[in-house]
Amino acid sequence: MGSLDLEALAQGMGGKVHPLGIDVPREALLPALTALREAGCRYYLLCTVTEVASGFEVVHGVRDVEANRTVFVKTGTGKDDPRVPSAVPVFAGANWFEREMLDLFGVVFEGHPDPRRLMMPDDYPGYPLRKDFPMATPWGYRPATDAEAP
Amino acid sequence: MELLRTLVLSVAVLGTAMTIVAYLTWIERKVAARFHNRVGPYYVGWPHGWLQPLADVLKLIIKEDLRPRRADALLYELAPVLVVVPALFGFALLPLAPGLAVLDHPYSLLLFLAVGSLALLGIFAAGWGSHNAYALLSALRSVAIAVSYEIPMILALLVPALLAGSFRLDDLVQRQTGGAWFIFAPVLGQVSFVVFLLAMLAEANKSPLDVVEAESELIAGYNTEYSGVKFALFYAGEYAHTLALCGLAATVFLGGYLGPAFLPGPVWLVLKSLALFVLVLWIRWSFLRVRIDQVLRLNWRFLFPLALANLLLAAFFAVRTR
Amino acid sequence: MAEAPLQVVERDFGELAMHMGPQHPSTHGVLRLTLRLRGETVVAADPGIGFLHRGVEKLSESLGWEQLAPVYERDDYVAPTFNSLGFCVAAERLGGIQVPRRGAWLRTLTAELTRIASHLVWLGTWGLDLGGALGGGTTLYMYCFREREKILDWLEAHTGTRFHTNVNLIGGARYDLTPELARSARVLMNGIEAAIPELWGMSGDSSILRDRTRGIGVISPELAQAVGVTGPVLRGSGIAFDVRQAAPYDAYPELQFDVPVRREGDAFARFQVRMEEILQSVRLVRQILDGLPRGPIFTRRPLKNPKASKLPAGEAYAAVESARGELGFYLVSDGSWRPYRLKIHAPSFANLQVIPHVAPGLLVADLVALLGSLDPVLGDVDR
Amino acid sequence: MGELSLLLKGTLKVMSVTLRNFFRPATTVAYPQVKRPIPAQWRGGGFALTYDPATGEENCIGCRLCEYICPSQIIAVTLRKGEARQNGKGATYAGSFLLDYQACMQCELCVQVCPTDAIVMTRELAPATTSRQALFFTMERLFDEGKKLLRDPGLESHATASRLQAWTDAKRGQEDPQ
Repeated sequence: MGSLDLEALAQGMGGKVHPLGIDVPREALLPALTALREAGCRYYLLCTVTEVASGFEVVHGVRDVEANRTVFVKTGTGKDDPRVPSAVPVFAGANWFEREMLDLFGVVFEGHPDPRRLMMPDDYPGYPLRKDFPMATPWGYRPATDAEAP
Repeated sequence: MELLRTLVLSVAVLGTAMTIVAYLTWIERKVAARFHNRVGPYYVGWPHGWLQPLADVLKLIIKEDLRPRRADALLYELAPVLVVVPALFGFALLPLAPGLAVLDHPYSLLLFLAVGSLALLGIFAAGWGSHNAYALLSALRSVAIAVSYEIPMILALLVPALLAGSFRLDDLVQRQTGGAWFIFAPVLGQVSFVVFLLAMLAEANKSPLDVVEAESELIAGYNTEYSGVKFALFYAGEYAHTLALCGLAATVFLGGYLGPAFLPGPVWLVLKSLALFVLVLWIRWSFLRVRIDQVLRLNWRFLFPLALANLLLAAFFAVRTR
Repeated sequence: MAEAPLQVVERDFGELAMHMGPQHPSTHGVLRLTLRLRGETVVAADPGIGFLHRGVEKLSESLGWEQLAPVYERDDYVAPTFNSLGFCVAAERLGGIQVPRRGAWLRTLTAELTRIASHLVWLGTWGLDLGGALGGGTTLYMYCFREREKILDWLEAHTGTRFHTNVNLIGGARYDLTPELARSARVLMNGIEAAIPELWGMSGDSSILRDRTRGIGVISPELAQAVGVTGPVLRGSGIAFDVRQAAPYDAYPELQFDVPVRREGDAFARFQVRMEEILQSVRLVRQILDGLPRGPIFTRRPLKNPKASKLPAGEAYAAVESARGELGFYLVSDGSWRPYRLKIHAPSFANLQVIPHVAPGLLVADLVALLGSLDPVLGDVDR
Repeated sequence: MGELSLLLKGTLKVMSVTLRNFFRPATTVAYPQVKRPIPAQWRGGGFALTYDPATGEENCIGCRLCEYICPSQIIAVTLRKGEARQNGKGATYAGSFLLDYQACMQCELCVQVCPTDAIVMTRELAPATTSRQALFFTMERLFDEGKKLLRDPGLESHATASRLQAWTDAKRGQEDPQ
């Protein structure tokens, strides 16, 4: 990947650097991913979503295999409108990962070629991996917070 | 008087043939187990599971005999019969001793092959009749293979017939007296034996050419919708067909009932056929399956020209010695 | 006989839509392939997954750090040790925990043995796919599982159970190696090394397997990187990336081994890569047995109450090279005794994504061969 | 011709492998008659609550550590105060002890955390049952298993809590662990 300087890339996109990679605003996600791909990060690793106080944080992992360097591109979204541009046009590998995040978190990836649920049946109520998803199960309540742990 | 003799002989031959066919399944399971470092059937019939075939037949008989609702009744019911009868007919033609055969016909070799290919009709009737996509696909495959492998089989058998100068199986065997089995004929014998062996593998659906009943793709092929007695008939038909072909190969290439005197003629024929059957098992349990288009390419681009060339060589050789 | 393929003159009678799975003899688990066929040629294949989704990532948010290792071992149930190892390596990186050398070496020992066992399962079931239950396929399957049984027996003697060994703890290993076990491990490795030529003879040498797998499901290096395939599938397409060399963990920095790579990217290339990996694993196990250092195998406070062991807040990503590829854990911790969020990068999940790109044009029989060469485990895919 | 020779060589190689295996002894075991040996350290069997062989008292002090560590959360223990033990290990006992074996994944973490070697895994195959109820190991049943262990210590899996803790002890450095 040569001496791609994450600092410069993050600044350019109006974001900042964090220990695992760079954090860019929603609009700059696709340009950042394309820039990384041009700089040699052609291997697509994973896409994950973490529910943070301010909303959902979408993370794309890309890697430069020759230079053995992995960069995690983060972007935040609001709690009420979890919309993020889909990375499938840049990396074909993001297809299933984004469908899984849509399925489990309800984050909508705009421009995704096949936005169906991946794991759950199509008529499954709600998004299971959200913190507020009720954990009550027919065979008894399972502890969700510290207070109720055994 | 003549009728009585044929009746008694045919009952005897059919009886022994069916028991041998039943015990073929036992032999196959034992030999396969040996290849897999296993033991095979053991508890049914204590020492080595020798009652296993009886148990299998009983199990299949007590199974419910059903027919899919939208199946074509006539074809569906007729198919097992159409598969078994041609296979059993083969045993009638094989000569058991000099001049002793249930049906001694001047063209018995060609008759054997003609009736043998009738079984194909049964398989296709089963595939079409049982109204099942997988069965249909497998029926189409079986027609393609049987038609294409019939030709090299016949060409391979023409070579011994040419050398012996007759189509009567008994003459072929007489021609091989004194240890001059046709398989030992310089080049012709080995080539035609190998061609016949490969054609037999395809005809009797034995791996590596058993694409007709390929589990990983077509579930159970043409007998997907069959159970109970009808499935047992298919099962027996397949083994009878294989044994008949092994018997034919033994008669034509390994000198049928000829052998040192301490064993009667028919026993030699049975031993040689079983030896060939174990050879088929060895091939069956060693190789992976060949894809359908590769099976057809193997035939049309390799087996068929080879058989033709072999026949030409045999014709040239026969004219020179005559 | 691999001349020009027969030109198939096709009368256009439209396509046949067919489901292959979720119960199908050769889909390696509950995978549903929605196929559109024209005759026997696949026009389009859309894999449907989720039948074995057990919600492990949601479960991880209600179990403590110390309780999670045995749960993850049930993810990839063909090579279980890698899952708990991946989780422990990621948790150790998050918490900055040092693993004692002997503990690290023992963890690598069980990992490499599990890799051999997993590759033997792959070869055996692939034989069944290509050879069918009533043919040579079963023979190959029996030979593979005969060797694998010996490995499982050794694991049973070492850890108490054949399969889900739960050997890995955050910070070390749970069981120590006794001298008799070391001796029997050496005998085991000699057995495996003697069996490999036989297995290769049954499969690689037979021209039937070559004709059925050469040129099938070719994955180009660009497609491999774009889709993010991993492990033997990636190395079969010419990209020499192995987490054990790229981001070494446990004992790998001190061990010598080479990473088999093939250029062709077809099913046969992946077959060769996996077979050589078995030999490399045998070499690794022998080096571990020869140079096993002395000392403790676990240095953190003894395991008591899970609520007592907390990891610092923060994020970390660490991966191990499982038998199927890069098994990565992306941990997010809020400093409590339970993970806040945990994402598992499952190798089979990434490998299955390549099917829609590669399947069109194959015959049904080739699709079975391609699927077997990707070696997916559906528990790993669905988590 | 290269292709043909490869074909022939491959065919003979495959056939030779199966032939060689034809004459090898069977590796299978005739199970009902011949039992497979169970190793010393084994996690496949059932559970038992042990007694102190010297004084014959129950080892379990009802501390509920096994209940907290169990990933499947299938153990339920209540505390009962009793008289002090002769071997000086405190005066508390288990009031009730329930282990739901049907969800147990035999990960052996409960055995590892137990401070008094109370809960151990046994080396005999857990008997199959015809009802789910029989899979709930109650305290009485676990103590009966414990009495069986008193009579035949060999039935106890070698990996007891003290040994597991000894293996994972940080100060461990000696040469040959047993």
